[in-house]
Amino acid sequence: MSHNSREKLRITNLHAYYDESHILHGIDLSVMQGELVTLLGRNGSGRSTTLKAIMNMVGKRSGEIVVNGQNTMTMPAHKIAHLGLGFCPEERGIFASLSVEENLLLPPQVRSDAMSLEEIYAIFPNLHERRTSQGTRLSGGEQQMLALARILRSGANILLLDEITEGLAPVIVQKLAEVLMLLKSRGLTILLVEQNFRFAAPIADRHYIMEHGHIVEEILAAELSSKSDLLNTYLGV
Amino acid sequence: MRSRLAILVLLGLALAAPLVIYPVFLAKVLCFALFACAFNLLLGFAGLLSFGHAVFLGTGGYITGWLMINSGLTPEIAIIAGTVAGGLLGAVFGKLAVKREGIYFAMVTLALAQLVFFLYLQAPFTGGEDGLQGVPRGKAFGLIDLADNQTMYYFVLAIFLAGFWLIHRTVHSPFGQIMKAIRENESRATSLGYDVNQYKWIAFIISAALSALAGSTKTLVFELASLTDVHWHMSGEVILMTLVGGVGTIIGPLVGAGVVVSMQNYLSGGELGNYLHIIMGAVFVVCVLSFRSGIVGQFNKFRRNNF
Amino acid sequence: AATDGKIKIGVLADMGGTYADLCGPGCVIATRMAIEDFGGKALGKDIELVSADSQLKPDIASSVARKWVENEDVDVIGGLVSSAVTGAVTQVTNNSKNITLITGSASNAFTTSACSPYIAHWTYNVVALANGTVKQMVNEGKNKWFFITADYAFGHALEGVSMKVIEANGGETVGTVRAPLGTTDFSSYVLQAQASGANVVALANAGNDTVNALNAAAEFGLTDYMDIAGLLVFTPNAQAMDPDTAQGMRLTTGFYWDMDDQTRAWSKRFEALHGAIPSMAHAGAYSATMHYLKAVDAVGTDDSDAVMKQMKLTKPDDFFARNATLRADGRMEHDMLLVEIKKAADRKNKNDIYNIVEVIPGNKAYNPMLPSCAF
Amino acid sequence: MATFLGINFFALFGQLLIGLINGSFYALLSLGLAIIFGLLRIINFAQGAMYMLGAFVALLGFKYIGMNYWVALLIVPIVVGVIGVLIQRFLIRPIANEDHLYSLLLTFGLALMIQGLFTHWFGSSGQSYPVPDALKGGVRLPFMYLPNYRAWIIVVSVLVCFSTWWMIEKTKLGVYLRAGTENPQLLQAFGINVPLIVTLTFGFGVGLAGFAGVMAAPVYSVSPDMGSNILIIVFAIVVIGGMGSIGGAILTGLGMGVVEGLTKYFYPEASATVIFLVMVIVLLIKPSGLFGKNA
Amino acid sequence: MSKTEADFILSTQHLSKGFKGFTAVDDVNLNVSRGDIHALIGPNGAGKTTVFNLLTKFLPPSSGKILFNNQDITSLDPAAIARLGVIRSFQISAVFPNLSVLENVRVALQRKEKNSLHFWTSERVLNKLNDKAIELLASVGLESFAYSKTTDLSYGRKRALEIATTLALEPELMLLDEPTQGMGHEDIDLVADLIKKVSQNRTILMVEHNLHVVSKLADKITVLQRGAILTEGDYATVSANPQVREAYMGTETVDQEVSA
Ligand SMILES: Nc1ncnc2c1ncn2[C@@H]1O[C@H](COP(=O)(O)OP(=O)(O)OP(=O)(O)O)[C@@H](O)[C@H]1O
Ligand SMILES: Nc1ncnc2c1ncn2[C@@H]1O[C@H](COP(=O)(O)OP(=O)(O)OP(=O)(O)O)[C@@H](O)[C@H]1O
Ligand SMILES: [Mg+2]
Ligand SMILES: [Mg+2]
Repeated sequence: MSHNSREKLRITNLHAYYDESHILHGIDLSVMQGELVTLLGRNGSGRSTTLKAIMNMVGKRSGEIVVNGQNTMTMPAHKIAHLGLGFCPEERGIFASLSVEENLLLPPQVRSDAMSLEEIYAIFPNLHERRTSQGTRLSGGEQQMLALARILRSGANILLLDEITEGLAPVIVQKLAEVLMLLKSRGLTILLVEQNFRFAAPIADRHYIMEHGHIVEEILAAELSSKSDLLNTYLGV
Repeated sequence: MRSRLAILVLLGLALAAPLVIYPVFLAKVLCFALFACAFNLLLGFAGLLSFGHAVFLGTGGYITGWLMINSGLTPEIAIIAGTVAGGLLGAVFGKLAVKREGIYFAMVTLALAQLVFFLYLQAPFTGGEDGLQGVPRGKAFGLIDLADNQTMYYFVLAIFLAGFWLIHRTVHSPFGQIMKAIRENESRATSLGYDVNQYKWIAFIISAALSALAGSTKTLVFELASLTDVHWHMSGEVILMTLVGGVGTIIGPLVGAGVVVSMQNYLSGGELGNYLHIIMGAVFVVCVLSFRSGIVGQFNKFRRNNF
Repeated sequence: AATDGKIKIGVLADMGGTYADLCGPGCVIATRMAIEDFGGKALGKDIELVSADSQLKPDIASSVARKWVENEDVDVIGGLVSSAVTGAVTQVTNNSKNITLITGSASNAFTTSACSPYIAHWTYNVVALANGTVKQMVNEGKNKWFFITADYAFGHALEGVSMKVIEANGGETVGTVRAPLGTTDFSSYVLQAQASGANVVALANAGNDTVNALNAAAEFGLTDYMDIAGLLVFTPNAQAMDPDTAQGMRLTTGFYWDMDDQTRAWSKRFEALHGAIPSMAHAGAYSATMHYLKAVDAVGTDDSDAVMKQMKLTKPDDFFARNATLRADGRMEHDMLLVEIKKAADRKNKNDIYNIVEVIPGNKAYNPMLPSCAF
Repeated sequence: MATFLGINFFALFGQLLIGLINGSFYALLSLGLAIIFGLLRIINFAQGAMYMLGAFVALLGFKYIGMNYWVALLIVPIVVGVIGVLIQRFLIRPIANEDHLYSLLLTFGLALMIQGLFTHWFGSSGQSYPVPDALKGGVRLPFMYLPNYRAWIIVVSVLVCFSTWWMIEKTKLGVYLRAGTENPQLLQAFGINVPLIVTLTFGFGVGLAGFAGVMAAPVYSVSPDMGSNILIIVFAIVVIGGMGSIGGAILTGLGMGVVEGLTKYFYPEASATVIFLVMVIVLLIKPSGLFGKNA
Repeated sequence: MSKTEADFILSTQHLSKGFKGFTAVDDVNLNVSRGDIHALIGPNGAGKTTVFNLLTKFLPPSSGKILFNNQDITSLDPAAIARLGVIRSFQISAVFPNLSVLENVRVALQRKEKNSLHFWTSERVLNKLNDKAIELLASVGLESFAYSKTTDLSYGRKRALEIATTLALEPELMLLDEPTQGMGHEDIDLVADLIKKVSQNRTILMVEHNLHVVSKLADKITVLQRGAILTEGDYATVSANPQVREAYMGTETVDQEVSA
């Protein structure tokens, strides 16, 4: 296979399991540099699992995952982040025993061009205000902001974002859309899992639709209107 | 229907066993089986690992032993008194312990039990290191002389069946239903208006009382109550029995008690006594590493897969 | 006990615990030596020997004894160290009418408050210990005593008997402290002894407890201005003590391997099998077993009553039992030895530990018989 | 002068000092336990066995290869720590994802095995280990004779405890440790080698027990059950201090030693139970322990 | 505001909560009318969840009073409040995963039976609750799943089950914290319809960020900001308020086609 240098992430025939349950049944996808791609699908279709599998956080995997041209299947989890991957989990994963600022500073910097604390606080003034308080004392929405801010600060240039608009007030959601556009324009690569189609649609370049652990459809941004029926059947939009 | 039959067969075996096997050994197995079942009520059905259950076994034993020696009561009264005492102690410990969960619960029960261990070591009525020796078995209901080992065995069997039935009933009762729910999702149970700690507390008391019942009976069988029954090694042993047999299964603890007691019996009879702790430790390690569902759990799995 | 015409001896001892060196595997060896010396057969059949570890736990001992006599036709149980264990075992054997040969335990209860027609208490007891060591020291003017006592039957008995001896000889007890069996850190007890104003600290304990207590006493400088009396010291313990601390310490024992040719001869044979010189319990186990087997042979049955009657009729007499008789209460009365621990410089080898100071005749050493126990 | 209001101050101070010495061991042992618990949420039941192992390695090293005390103080914790690393790596890690109660049971089994093996090999009677020459003798204080070695125990324990506490609470490593406790998987996804940290921490905690073992060898007799006797008390101390609280473990360890010493003076009968009594009272008033955060 | 006090099933008076010098809820006077679906909205960190926690006593208020049916419940414990009929649902799926769907509902029904501490009677006495349980399951469209294991249900159905369980307690007042969070579109509508349906004869107070759901369901909306009430009213009033638009809604509008 020829390696395309703009291809930041390529997944081939990925299977993943939790204990005995087989969740992903052969996923194929790829994301180019500067692209924003979404994974859509119903609850339980395996989108979060795909992201976790990339980070080697599931029980067992097979297939191939190539990040920046490097196969990561045999890599231990802690090495993967150093390829420039930043993961924002669905359940946010804020550390209760650390303050907001400690949470922010926790992930080691994997790239030198990381966002500074000032930049982060400018985007999320709530976090600045609450920076000394315990991480999990934040409101639901604030925790969501913190989880995202944390990986922006680490300088990762491939972002795996799982339902980041969940529980956020509409104003913030709008602001997030702007932030993602900004990141994209800076050349970051984003793989986004979203329920909120109205949020994802205008900013994404491509969409993959998942069902029962398979990718059942790939839709380009331009095809959205022509394929809206298809979307409807898969997502019930 | 099949299980009815199985129960009848088992019961028949239990009735015939002392004709072939040394009845005191059988009685010992039953006492420990009851103890393990009581323990399993807490671990398997309430999800609470107590590391201090020996204290209830021992308390039952001491109370019954003391009464038999000093009061002239009939054995069944002395046993009931021991059981009640265990239940009361369980009420006190439970109140303190159920506030915590998981490992914390284990540590708290362990430390509380150790407190009582030292009390018993020093209290005059327990006989300290010597224990209570020469506890008379007496006449059950003033009629049945228990001095004969065979009679004693049937008496123990009756007690065991009663205890076992109570455990079975508790698991399959409205109370048991709530316990299950609490195990599944504690905060949801709270939000439905159940006072979770109260349920755990009651389960703890039942378990403690039944453990004491086992201890009381054991004291009569061996005519002796001693510190061994209160020592934390004994708390470990009952965990081992339950683990070997299968946590959360109804008859697992019974099987586990049979296996562990036989093993001890075999080892302590000869010069292998030395190896007892090594082997028990090894069984623990093996069980935890690769045999977590225990004999009965494994057997059930096998049956499900093959039949 | 069923009289099945076959002799089976059970030795119940501490195979791996604190008292293992005093009466553990060694007691089994000594018993086997007796059986072999006897010819291996009694009543025309091979004599069987079984053994088990009491783990020093009364309940384990009790259930093993019960299994032996009820289910495995064991006729006689020997060994037996730790009074708690012995008490539990005799409860079983007295009931089942099986003979018990107590060789390791010290409590005098087995021939007084807990006496029975089926008990033979062989090697020594607390009374003999007190009448040896304590009496002598009080008479030398060591009149203020402080006790560090093992907190179980044996310790209590030893303490009680010793106090009586102290009082009877004009001394006084200024304090006692009870340490659990198996205590390793005696420092706080030693401090209490120090503050008590006594001039003798009595260690009413045994085995490692004695060794540890002595070490702590030395560490905290107690030995500089107080005498230590080890009330019960077995040879392995005496060997384990730092000679600089222990030298000159007096103690009473029922046997010393290096007393005369007879003791040396047996002890060498024992040492070859066991790897260490015998303690008094080892020698006692041999002597008791031999006496029992001779009685069986004489009466031609394994019936306990008949055998016991015969044992009491004939006088035990061997390298261990000197000027001995088995009294009606089951007490085996024999000469005791008051010995002194040798200085390091005086020792010829590692086994050379005592000087014999005095031989105490049995009737002076032991408690008088109670009428109620004269079976 | 020595007594006032019926209190014999000499005896009292003596017991307090002894209490402090015992407290030093409690502190060392509960520190190790708290570290392991803090990071792995495992109650290491084998901690007592590791303490015993430390004493035995020192003793055997002395007997067979003439290893002296000072060398032992350096080598033995490493040896025991490596054993801990192996235990963590090959026995605990495979069940790390199961309920933590299983690792408690596993270490309980290990403790039984190790203690059983040593009893089998060496018998349960204790053996003595000589006090190093440099620390022989003692100083005569107004109220007691303080052996030099016992004074040394206090100084060294306090030093070791404090530096460990500083390392864990005040460095970036400490932040990783705390975060790793809560969500090791995520921390690893951020690029931190959590399994390594976990294994090393376990080794370190166990090594501390080994260290305490060497420290104890010259004063307590070295026997296979020396660990199991002290372990339960240490558990109670950790519960009192608040499980997982490092500073709490140290302070409570020392404090409980002193409380025990006081009890030995005023009411010796209760000295074995007093720590457990304190535990009950603390649980009634503050279930999360003196220094514990409310769960 | 013509309603008298008696019409308010729940009201708070000067309710405040501070955390170490930070005021999360600031002098809130919230009045919930009987029979309403009342929505609590506001920017992140405004104090909505904290208000819920105060109402159910998962947190003690710093000051102020809580009245339920004109009874002061400020000092009651959480279980007691639940028993009065104030039931809260959790954000994460609150079911008993290894019980059957029917049993899930029965656990809730059982509470009124007063036999829950009976460990000596057979669980067969609970069978008489089955009809009622099935009825409740039917009301949320789950009757055909009655005997399945709960883990096997889809996310949306678990939410429905949770609601059925809550209904079994016959709550007078239901508190829902972001009931549609994390849901796919089809589930959102399902749950929204369900809420509408069960709001018959009872009062619902909910926190929700999904404006579509809010606009569709809420009879009244209270907007919180920085712990204090910014404004109240129906959806049209509130969404027209420029302060609300700036602090919370942004430029978002709810277009009717999507909700169809
Ligand atoms: N830790 C786990 N153990 C076992 N099964 C799991 C685990 N996490 C998820 N699953 C199962 O894997 C399947 C896919 O889950 P996943 O979280 O990837 O779905 P999703 O598409 O992200 O949906 P959601 O909207 O719920 O986040 C589901 O059936 C879920 O039950
Ligand atoms: N226990 C606590 N300690 C300190 N601050 C807290 C605590 N709980 C909440 N807060 C703070 O109080 C404020 C209100 O939090 P709350 O959870 O009520 O917000 P919310 O309105 O529910 O927000 P969201 O919509 O994001 O869930 C937040 O700024 C939060 O950081
Ligand atoms: Mg997901
Ligand atoms: Mg909230």
